Amino acid sequence: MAEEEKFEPNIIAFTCNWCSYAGADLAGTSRIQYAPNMRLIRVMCSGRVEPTFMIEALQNGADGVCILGCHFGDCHYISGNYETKRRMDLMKDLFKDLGLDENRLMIEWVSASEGERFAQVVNDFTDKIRELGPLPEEYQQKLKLLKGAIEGSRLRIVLGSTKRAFEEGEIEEERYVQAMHDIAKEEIERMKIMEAVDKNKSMTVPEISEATGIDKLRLWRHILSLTQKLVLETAGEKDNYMIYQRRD
Amino acid sequence: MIGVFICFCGNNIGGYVHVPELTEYFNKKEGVIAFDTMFLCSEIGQNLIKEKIEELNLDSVVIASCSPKHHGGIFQACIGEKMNQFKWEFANIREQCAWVTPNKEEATEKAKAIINGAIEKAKLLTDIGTTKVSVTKDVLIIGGGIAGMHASLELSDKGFHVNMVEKKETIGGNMVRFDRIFPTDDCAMCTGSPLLADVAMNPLIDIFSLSEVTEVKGRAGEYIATVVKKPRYVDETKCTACGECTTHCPVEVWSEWDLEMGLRAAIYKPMAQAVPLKNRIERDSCIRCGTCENVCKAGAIMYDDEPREFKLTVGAIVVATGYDLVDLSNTEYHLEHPNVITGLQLERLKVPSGPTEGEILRPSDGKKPKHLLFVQCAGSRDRRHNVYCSKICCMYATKNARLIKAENPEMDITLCYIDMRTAGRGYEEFFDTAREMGIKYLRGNVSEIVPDGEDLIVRVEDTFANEPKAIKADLVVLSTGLIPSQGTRDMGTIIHLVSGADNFLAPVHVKIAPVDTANKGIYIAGTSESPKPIQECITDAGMVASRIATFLKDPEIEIELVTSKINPEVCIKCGTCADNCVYDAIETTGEFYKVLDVSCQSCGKCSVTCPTGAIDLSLYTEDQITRQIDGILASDRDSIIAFSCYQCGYNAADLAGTAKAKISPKIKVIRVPCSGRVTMQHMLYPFYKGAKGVFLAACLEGQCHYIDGNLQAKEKVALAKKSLDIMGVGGHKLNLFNMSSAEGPKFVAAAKRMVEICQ
Amino acid sequence: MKNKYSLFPGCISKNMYPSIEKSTRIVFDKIGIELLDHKYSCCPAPGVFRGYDRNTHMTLGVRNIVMASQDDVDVLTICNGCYGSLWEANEMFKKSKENQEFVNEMLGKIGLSYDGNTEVYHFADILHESLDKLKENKELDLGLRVAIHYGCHYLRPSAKHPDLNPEAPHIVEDIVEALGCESVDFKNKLSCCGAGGGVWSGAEDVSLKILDEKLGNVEEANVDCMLNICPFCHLQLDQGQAKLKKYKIPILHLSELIGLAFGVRPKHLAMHTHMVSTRDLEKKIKKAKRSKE
Amino acid sequence: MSEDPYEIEQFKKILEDSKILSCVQCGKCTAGCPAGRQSRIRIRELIHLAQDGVDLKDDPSLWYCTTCYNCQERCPKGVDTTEAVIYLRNRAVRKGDHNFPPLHVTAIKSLRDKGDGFPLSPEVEKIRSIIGLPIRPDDLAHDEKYLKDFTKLIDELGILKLVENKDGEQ
Repeated sequence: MAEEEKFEPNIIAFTCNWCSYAGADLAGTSRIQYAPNMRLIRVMCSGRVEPTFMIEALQNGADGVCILGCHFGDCHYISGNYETKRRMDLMKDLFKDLGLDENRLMIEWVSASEGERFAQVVNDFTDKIRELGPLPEEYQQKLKLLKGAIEGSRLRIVLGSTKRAFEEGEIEEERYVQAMHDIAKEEIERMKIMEAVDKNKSMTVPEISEATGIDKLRLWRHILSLTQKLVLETAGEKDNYMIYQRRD
Repeated sequence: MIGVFICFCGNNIGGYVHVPELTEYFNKKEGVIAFDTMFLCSEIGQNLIKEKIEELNLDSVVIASCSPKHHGGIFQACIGEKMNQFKWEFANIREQCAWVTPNKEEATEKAKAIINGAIEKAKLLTDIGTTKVSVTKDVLIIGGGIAGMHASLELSDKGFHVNMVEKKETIGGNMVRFDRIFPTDDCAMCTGSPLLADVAMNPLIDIFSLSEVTEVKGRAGEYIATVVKKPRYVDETKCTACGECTTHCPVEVWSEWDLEMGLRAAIYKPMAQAVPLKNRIERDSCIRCGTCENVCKAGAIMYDDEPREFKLTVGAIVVATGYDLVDLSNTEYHLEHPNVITGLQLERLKVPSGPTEGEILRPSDGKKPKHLLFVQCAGSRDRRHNVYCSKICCMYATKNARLIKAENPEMDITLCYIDMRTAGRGYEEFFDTAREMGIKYLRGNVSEIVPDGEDLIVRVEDTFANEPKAIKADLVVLSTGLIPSQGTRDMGTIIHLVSGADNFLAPVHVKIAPVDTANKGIYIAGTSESPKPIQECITDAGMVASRIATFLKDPEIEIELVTSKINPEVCIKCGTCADNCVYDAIETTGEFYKVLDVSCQSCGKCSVTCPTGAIDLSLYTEDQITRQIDGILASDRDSIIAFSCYQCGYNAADLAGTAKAKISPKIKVIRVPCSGRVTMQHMLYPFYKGAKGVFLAACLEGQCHYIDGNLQAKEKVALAKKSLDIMGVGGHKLNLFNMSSAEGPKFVAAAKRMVEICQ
Repeated sequence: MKNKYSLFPGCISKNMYPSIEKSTRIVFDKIGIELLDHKYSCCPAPGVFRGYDRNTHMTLGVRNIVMASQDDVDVLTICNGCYGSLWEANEMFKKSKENQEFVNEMLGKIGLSYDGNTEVYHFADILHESLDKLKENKELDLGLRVAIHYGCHYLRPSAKHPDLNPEAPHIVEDIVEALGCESVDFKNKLSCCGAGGGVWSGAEDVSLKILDEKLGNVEEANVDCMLNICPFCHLQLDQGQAKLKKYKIPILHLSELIGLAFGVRPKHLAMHTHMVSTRDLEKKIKKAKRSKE
Repeated sequence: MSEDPYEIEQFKKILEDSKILSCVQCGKCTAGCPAGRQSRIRIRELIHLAQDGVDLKDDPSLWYCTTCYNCQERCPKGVDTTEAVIYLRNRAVRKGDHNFPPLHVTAIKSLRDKGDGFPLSPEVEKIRSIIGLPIRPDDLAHDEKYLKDFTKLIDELGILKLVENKDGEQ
C-alpha cells in the first residue's frame, strides 16, 4: 500500500473538566508525547455527554468517539460518571444490535494526576481505530436510525430518569437497565418501520416485515402501538392485510 | 303422648313404603299415636296436625315425610300455631328411604327405624324461644359486574345504602368488555355505560375499586366485613383522568383489560367509561421514572400509596363475583399459539374502541383472516376440564360469527360443535339466520389444533359424513368454558359459602331458592352461581334485591334460640368452649361463662370439647342424639349410622335420593348441624348397641360451614378408631367422608364402601 | 433414586437393533446405575397379544415382572411397547382381585407367583432424574437439530405419568438440551409413527401411510436427526423410511444420542447397522469434536 | 355355552367397562385418529355400533387401530375408546373373525416356541459379537428350562388355539 494513503483517523474525545481534562493538561506539562488524532471537547462532567453527541460526531467525520471521565467515586458531581457509563453501555449494546462495531466507542477513567495514563489511553484508542479503518459509509444509514431513536421523547425520558428511579423509586438497577435497553431496541425498530413506511408512502405488515427484517409477530406489536399513538393510520386493505400510512 | 304423622306423598312415599303398615305399627307403641294422610304438606294435612295437637294435647310431634330442606318451614309454622315451634322432629322417609330402597319390605323396615329414632328424640324435646335483634340497613355487594351493578341500583331505588366492593380498577365486569350482546346484537357498552354512570352518580352507592373482602364476621342483620383496598398510587380525589400521564409514560406492556390483544402504559385507565374514572399505576411494570409525577398538573401521583384496611357493617351481603375462563394453554387446543384466541379475546378485537378499532386482525401479524373457525365446547362438557355445559357459548360464538359474516361476506366462517344449545327467547331464530347467512356449522368436536407456522390445521370429524377432516384456518376462536372466578372461589372460604362440585357457589335449593345461601342474609347472583347469559344475571340481581328488601324491611328480625346453653352447676370455668368458639359467642365475666345468643351459630362444637358436659346445644343435645341412636337400633340392630352434617352430608344424601340412587337400607342418617357436633361417645355408642358401622358425612376440607368442624371431627374419628381397635371392634368400621352438598354420588359411594367394610 | 434396576431390553433392541442395547448399557454404566439381566421373554408385544387375548397378555407380562421381583429390583424398560405392556399388566394385576387370582393360578403351573410389589419404569424418566449425571459425563455439545418423537405408549394413557402433560411433555426436550442439542418443533409432533397396535405387521400399507405423514412433517422442520425413546418406533422410522424411499432422516434412539454425547465412537455403538445412513450426522459430530479440541 | 361372556348380549356388559354408554358421539376420537386419516377405521362409529350391540367381529377396520390412545386420552366423556377396540378384537378373534393378519399368527407362534416375537437371527448375532455384546442375550429364549416352562404357560393360556382354529378354517 502506498505510503500517502495510510489512514489517519479522526477521533473526538469528551473530557470532563475536573479529572480527564486536567489529566490531559498534566500530560502536556509533562511533555508526554501522544498521537495527534484526537480532538478534545471539554465538558464540565462526563455525565453531560448525551448519546446524540457521539452519534453526531460520527455523522460529521469522526471515526471513533471516546468519553474520558473521573474514576468511580471521584466524580465532582457525585454520580455523573455512573450515568455516562450506563449510557455508553446502552450505546455499545445498540451498536452491536445494529451490526456496528462497538469498538469505535470507548469510555475510560483518567484522573487529574494520570498524565501518563491519559497518553496511553489516547494512543491505544487511536491505534485501535486506525486498525478498524475509516468509518464505513453504510454506518450513516444506521446512525440516522439510532439518532432518531435516541432523540425520541420515550428514550430521553428513560435515560434522563435513572437517578430519580434509583434514588427515590428504589427500583433495582438491573430491572431499569433492562427496560432501558428494551425500549431503545423497540424505538430503533420503530424508526426502521417509519422509515420504510415514509419511503413507500403506505405498506402492509408483510411488506414492512420484508423491508425491515422485523419478525411479523413483533412487528404487529409495534403497529398496535403506533396506531394507538396516532403515528400510523390505516388506509384501506390489500391481500387481507391492512395498509398503514403515516398520520398527518 | 307423641303424635306421628306419616305422609304418602302420593306415590312418592306410598309407592315404595307400606304406609298403613307403619301407622298400624306405631299405633301399637305405647305413648304414641299415629296418623297417615295423602299429602301432609297440604291444607288438609296441616289441619290434621293442628287438630290432633289440640285434641290429644300432644307433647311433641314426629313428621315422617320428605326432607326438612323441602317443607321443614311449613311444618314448623303449622306446629308453631298450636305449640312451641320446635317441639317436633322429622323422619325423612322420602329422599333417604323410599327413593333409595327398591325393595318395599326393606324400605318399610327402614322407615320404621327412622321414625322410631325420631320418636325417641322427640320425647326429649323442650321449648325453645326466640329473640329479636336489630338489623343494619346497609348492604354489601361483592363484585361490580352486571349482576352487582343491577342489584345495587335496585336496592338503592328501594332506599338501601349499598357498598360495592370491586377487585378490579373499574366496575363493569366482563360484560362491558364485549362488543355486542345476544340475541339482540345491542352494543354492550351502549347498554352498560348508562348503568355505569347510574351507579357512579348514585348517592346511595359507595364504590370501592381495587378492593377485596378479606373477612366476614358477625351475624345475619349485622355482618362485619373487612375490606382491603389495594393502592392505586393515584389520588382518587385529585385525578381528573386527563391522560397526560399515560401519554408520557415510557412503559408499554400487554393490556390485561384487552386480554393481551392491545397495549397499555404503566399508568393507565382500562377504558374511557371506567368507574371510578381515575388512572392507576400498575407497579409491576412501572419503572418509577417519575414522568407521570412531573406531568400531572393535579398532583395526583402518590408513589407511597399503601393498602388500606377498613370495616363495613352491613345487614346483608350479595356475592356477585363472576367467572373466569378455563385455561387451555398446553392442551390439544394450543391456546399458547398467537392465532388461537378465546371468545373473550375476540370481543376485544371486535370492540370499535378496542386495540384494532373493531377490525378482526389476528395477533401473529395483523392479517384479516380468510378462514375463521370457532371451536365449541372448548373446556366444557369435558370431564378433563369442566363437566358442565357453559350455557352461553353456542350463542356468543353464533353472535360473533353473524356479526363478522355480515361485515365480511367473503370470509369463510366455520363453527364446530357437538350440540347447538339455543334454548331461550329468540335464540333459535338467531341460530336459523346464522346458517342462512352462510356460516358453516360442522357437527364434530375438534380433536386438536395443529400449529402450521402462523396458520392452524383443525382436525375435526364431520360426524354426519363420517369423515375426518383437516381444516386450514388462519384464526381459531375457542369458545372457552367458564369457571368460577378466583374471587368466587375465595368467597367460598372467606364467607364459608357452600360450593358445588363445579366450584360455583351453591344456592340453598337450585330450583326453589336459587339466590339464597345457607347463611341467612347472604345471597348469590350472576355467574358466581353458574354460567348464565346476561339477562339471567339481571333476573338474579332483581330477585336478590327483592329478597334483601324483605329481609331488612323491619328494624329488627326474629332469631330462633337454637343455641348452646351452659349449665352453671356443672361448669368448671375452664374456658375451653370460649377458646374453641370461632364466633366469639361465649363470653366470660371471670365469674361465669355465658353464651351470647345472637352470636351463637349453633354448630355445637363447644359441647363436644367441654370436659364436663356443661354446655349443650339445643335441638341436638347429647341425650337427644343418643336416644335417636337407641330408637334406630332398637328397630334395626344391624344399622350403619350415618351422622350427616346439615350443610353438606345431609344434602348429598338427599340428592342421592332425588337421583333415585340405590343405598343399602342398613344406612340410617342422623342429622347433625356440623360433623364437629359428633362426640366420641356418639361415635362409639352405636357399636355398644350392636350397630354394624358408623360414618360421618362432612363438608369438604376447607369448606366447613363452621370453619373447622370437619377437621375437629377428623381428629375425633382418628381417636375413636384407636379405641375401637383396642376394644376389638375394629377401627375400620368407623369412617369420615368429605363431600360437598352437591355430591350425591359421593354419599352413595361412602354408603357402599361402609356396607362392604361392615359385612 | 435407585441405583440398580433389572434391564428389560425387549425383542427389538436385543434381536434387531443391538446398537440400542449396547448404548443403553454404556450410558447407564457411566451414570452409575447398575443394570441386571433376567430371564425375560417378549413383553409380550401389546399390539398383537393384547388384541388377541387380554388375559394372556397380562399373564405373560406379569411373568416377566416376577423375574425382577425375585431379586427385589424394579424393571427398567427402554421401549415404549415394553413399558406400556408391563405397566398395563402390572396395573391390571394390582387393580383387580379377580385378575390376581387368575394370574397367580396360571403362574402357579410353572411354580411362580407375584405379590404386586414391583414397579416398571421407563428409562427416559430415570435419565431425566439424572440430568446432572448426564451433564457430568457429557464430553461434547453435539449441536444437533433434533426432532423428538415421543411415541404413544410413553405418553398415553397418561395415568402412567401423573405429572406429565401428554399434550406438552418436556422430559426428552430437557435431556436433549442438556446434551447441547436443539429440540426442533414440527407439525403434529406427538402423533403416532404408525407401527403400534399390530398394524406394522398386520396392515403395512396403513402403517407406512401414517409414517409418511409423520416423516413429511419432520422433513419440513429441516433437522439433523429424529430421536426416539422406543426401539419399535425406531424400527418403523428407520426400516419404514427405507421402504418409503422418500426421505433421508437419520434415526437415533435416545441411548445412542447420549452415547454420542458421552464421546463413544459411532462404530462402537453399531450405528452403521441402521438402515438410514447416519454418516452425515457422524461428520457433523466429528466437526463439533474437532472444534472443541 | 350360555355363560360365554363373548356372546353379543353378555359382551355388551364387558364393553360397558370401557364406559361406552357415556359416549355422546362428538367425534373427537375419529378427528384425531392417525389411522383414520389413512384408512377407514372410524372410532366414533365403532363405539356407536357397539352401543347398539351390533356384532362387529367381521369389521376389518378393527385391525387398523395403532392403539396410540389419542382418542382415549382426549375423550371428553372419559370413554376408554382404545380399550373398547381391544375388547372388540378379543371378541372378533374368538368369534371366528377372518380379518386378523397372518403375520400376527407367525408372531404368536414365534413367541410360544422361541420366547420372543422377534427372534434372534444369525446376522444380528454377528453384529452383537462385533460390538462387544454377548452373542446371545442372557434371556429366556436362550435358557432351555425357562423356555420350556414358558411354552407350557402359553399352552395353558390357550391363545394359540384361538388362532390355530382360524388357520384351519382358512
